[in-house]
Amino acid sequence: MMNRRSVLKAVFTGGLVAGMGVLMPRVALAAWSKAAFQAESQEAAMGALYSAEPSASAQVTMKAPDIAENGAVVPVSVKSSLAGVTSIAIFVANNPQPLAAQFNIPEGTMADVSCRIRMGKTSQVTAVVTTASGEFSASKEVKVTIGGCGG
Amino acid sequence: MNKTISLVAALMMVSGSVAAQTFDEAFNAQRGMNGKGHSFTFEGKSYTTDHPEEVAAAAPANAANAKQLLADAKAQYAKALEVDFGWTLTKGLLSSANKALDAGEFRKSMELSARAQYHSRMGVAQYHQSQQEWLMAVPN
Amino acid sequence: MAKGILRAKAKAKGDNTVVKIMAKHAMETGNRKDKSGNKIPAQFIQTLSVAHNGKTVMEANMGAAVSKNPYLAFTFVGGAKGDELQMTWTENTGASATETAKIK
Amino acid sequence: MKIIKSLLAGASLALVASITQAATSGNTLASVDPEADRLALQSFFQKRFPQVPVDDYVNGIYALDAGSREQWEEIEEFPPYEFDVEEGEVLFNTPFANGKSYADCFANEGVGIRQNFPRWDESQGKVVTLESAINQCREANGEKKLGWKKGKIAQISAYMAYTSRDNVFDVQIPNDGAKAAYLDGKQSFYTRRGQLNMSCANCHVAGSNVLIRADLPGPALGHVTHFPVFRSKWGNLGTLHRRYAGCQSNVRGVSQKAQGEKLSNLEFFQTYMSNGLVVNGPGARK
Repeated sequence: MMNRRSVLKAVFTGGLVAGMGVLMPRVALAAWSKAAFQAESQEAAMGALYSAEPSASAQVTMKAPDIAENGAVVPVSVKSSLAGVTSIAIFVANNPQPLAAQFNIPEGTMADVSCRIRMGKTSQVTAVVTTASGEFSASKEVKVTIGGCGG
Repeated sequence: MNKTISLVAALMMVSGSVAAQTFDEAFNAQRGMNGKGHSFTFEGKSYTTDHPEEVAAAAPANAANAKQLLADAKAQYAKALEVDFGWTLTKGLLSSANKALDAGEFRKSMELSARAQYHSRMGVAQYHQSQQEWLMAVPN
Repeated sequence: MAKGILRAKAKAKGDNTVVKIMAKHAMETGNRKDKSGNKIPAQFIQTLSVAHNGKTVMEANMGAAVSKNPYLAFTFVGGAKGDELQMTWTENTGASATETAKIK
Repeated sequence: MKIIKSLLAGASLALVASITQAATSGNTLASVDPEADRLALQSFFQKRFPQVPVDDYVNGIYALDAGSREQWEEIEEFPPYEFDVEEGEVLFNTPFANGKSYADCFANEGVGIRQNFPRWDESQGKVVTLESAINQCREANGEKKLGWKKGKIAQISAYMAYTSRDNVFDVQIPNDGAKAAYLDGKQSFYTRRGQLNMSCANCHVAGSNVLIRADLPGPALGHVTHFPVFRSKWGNLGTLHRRYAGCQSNVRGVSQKAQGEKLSNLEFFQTYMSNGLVVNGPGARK
C-alpha cells in the first residue's frame, strides 16, 4: 500500500519537473527497444538489437553467482577491457522475456556496470558488449534452486 | 559395550518375531515397515498395524458415525491446541471432513476425521515427549 | 523538497565518480496475479538516465526482469565532490521524474 | 559389516551420553546456567567451524556459506532495507496526537539501545521485546497498536537497530523471574514441534552443516542480531516474530502467537545466546 502511495506521489511531483527533461541535452543513444524487450526468445531479442550474432570474448567478464540465493534478486556485474564500448546488455535465456537490461555507455563512462535481475529458473546468462567493431559476449549458467525454508 | 550394541541392533532390526521392549515400539516398528492393514504378534497375541483412529474410521459409513468421528476429531484438536502443539494440516482436514459430511460422503468424511484426530493425538504425544526429551538436544 | 523514489550514493574517487543508485519500485512484470486471480498490470521503470553537468553519463533501459527496487552501479570519469547528478526515470506507464543527488 | 558395527556403537554411545546429561543439568530453575549455555553454544560452533571467528556469526548464514556471502555483499552495497530505515526514522520522529513521541518512552531517547532488548520487566513480570516496547509506548500515549510482523513496526525497529549498530548485545537476567523466562525460551528452542517433529535446534544447531535442499540453515549463534530483516523471499521487511511463525509452520506446526509469552521468551533466550556480539540489524536475507 505504502509502496504504491509513494510511487504515486513521486509521479505527481515528477510531473512538475518532467518538463525539465526536454531542456536537457540528449546524446544519440539507443532508446528503449520494445521489439527487444518484448521478444520471447534470446535470438529474437538479440536480433532486434544487433546485426550479427555476438562472438564470445575473454575481454568481457561477467560476475554472477553459480547458485542464486534467490531468483528474484540476482546480482550481476559486467565489465569489459575492450576499447570504445558503447553498450552493455544482459540476457537471461530462460526468462519469458530474455532481455533484462541494456545500458548505454557514453564516452567517459567505464564499461563496468552492476545490477540485480530476476530469474524464473536456472538459465544461461549472457552479457553482450557493443563496440565499434561489433558485439562480444560472455555467458555462464546461473542455477536457481528452490529454497529450503519458505517461511 | 557388546551388550549395548546388541540392544541397539535389536531395536533397529526388530521384526515380527523379535521382541521389542514395549508394545508401542513393536507397533511403531511394524507400522513403519508394513504400513496399515498388517497383522503381527506381540507376546503371543495378534494385533494389526492400524491406528485406533483408522479402526474407528472403518466403522459402517453413515451419518451418525461420521458425525461422531468428526466431533471426536475436533475435541482432540482442541486438546492439541490447548498444549500449543497443533499441526498445520489438521484444520484443513477437519474442514474437508465437514464438507464431505455435508455432501453425504460419509466414508470420505470419516477417513479425513480419522487423520485429523491422529494428527492431534500425535501433537499431544509430542508435547508430553518433548517435556522429557528436549534437554538431549542441548550441546554441552 | 519531497523525496523521490531514487536514492543515490555517488562518491568521487580520484579522477572518477562511483555511482550507485537504487529506486524504490515494485517493477511489476505484468505476469503476476493478485489474490482474486486478476493480472496485475505491468508497471516498471523503463529508462533511467543519469547526467553530470548536462552530459549524460549513463542510460539504462530496463525490462521487467530487473529486480524489485532496481539497482544500478557504474563509474564515470570526472565529477567532483559537491557536483550534482540529475537522474531521470521513466515508467512504462509514461510517468517520469527527474531527481538529483550530490557527489560526496 | 565392521563399519555398520562401529556406527551402531557410536549411536548407542551418543544415546547414552545425552541421557546422562539430561539427567543432570540445565533443565530446572536451580540448575540452568545461562552463561554456561552461551559459552557451550559458542564452543559448539567453534568446534564445528574452526575457521569462522565468533564475531562473524552476526552475519548469520553468510558467516558459513561463501557463495551466498558474495551475493549478500553485493546486495549490501545498496541494501533494500535503506528505504525502511528512512521511513522508520520519520515514523520514529513523528509526534503522537498528544505531542509526545517514541523518544519519551525509551532510555537515551531511543537511540542506540537495541542491544538492551529484549529485557526482563519486573513490574510487568514478563519479557519485553523491542517491538512490544514500541507498541506499549504507543498505547501509553493513546495510540493504536501496530501489527507485529511487518510494516511500520518493522521500520521503526529497523531504525532503532540502525542507530545501535556495533553496540554489543547485553541482555540481562537479573533475577529468578527472568531466569524462568530464559529457561522457558531455552526449552522452546530445543523442543520438537509440528508434523515434521523438528526443533529450532535440529536445523540451527545440530543441522547447521546439513543442507536443506540447496540451503544451509543459519547458525543459532548470532541468529537474532540482524533483525528485522528484508527478505527477498518476502519482498519486504519483517520482524523476528514473523520469521518465527514462518519457521514453525515450515515444520507443519501451528505457529505460536507473535509477541506472546512463548515467542518472547524464545527471543530472550536466543538474544542472550548472542550476548557479546554486535547489533548489525536491519539485515538483508535471501
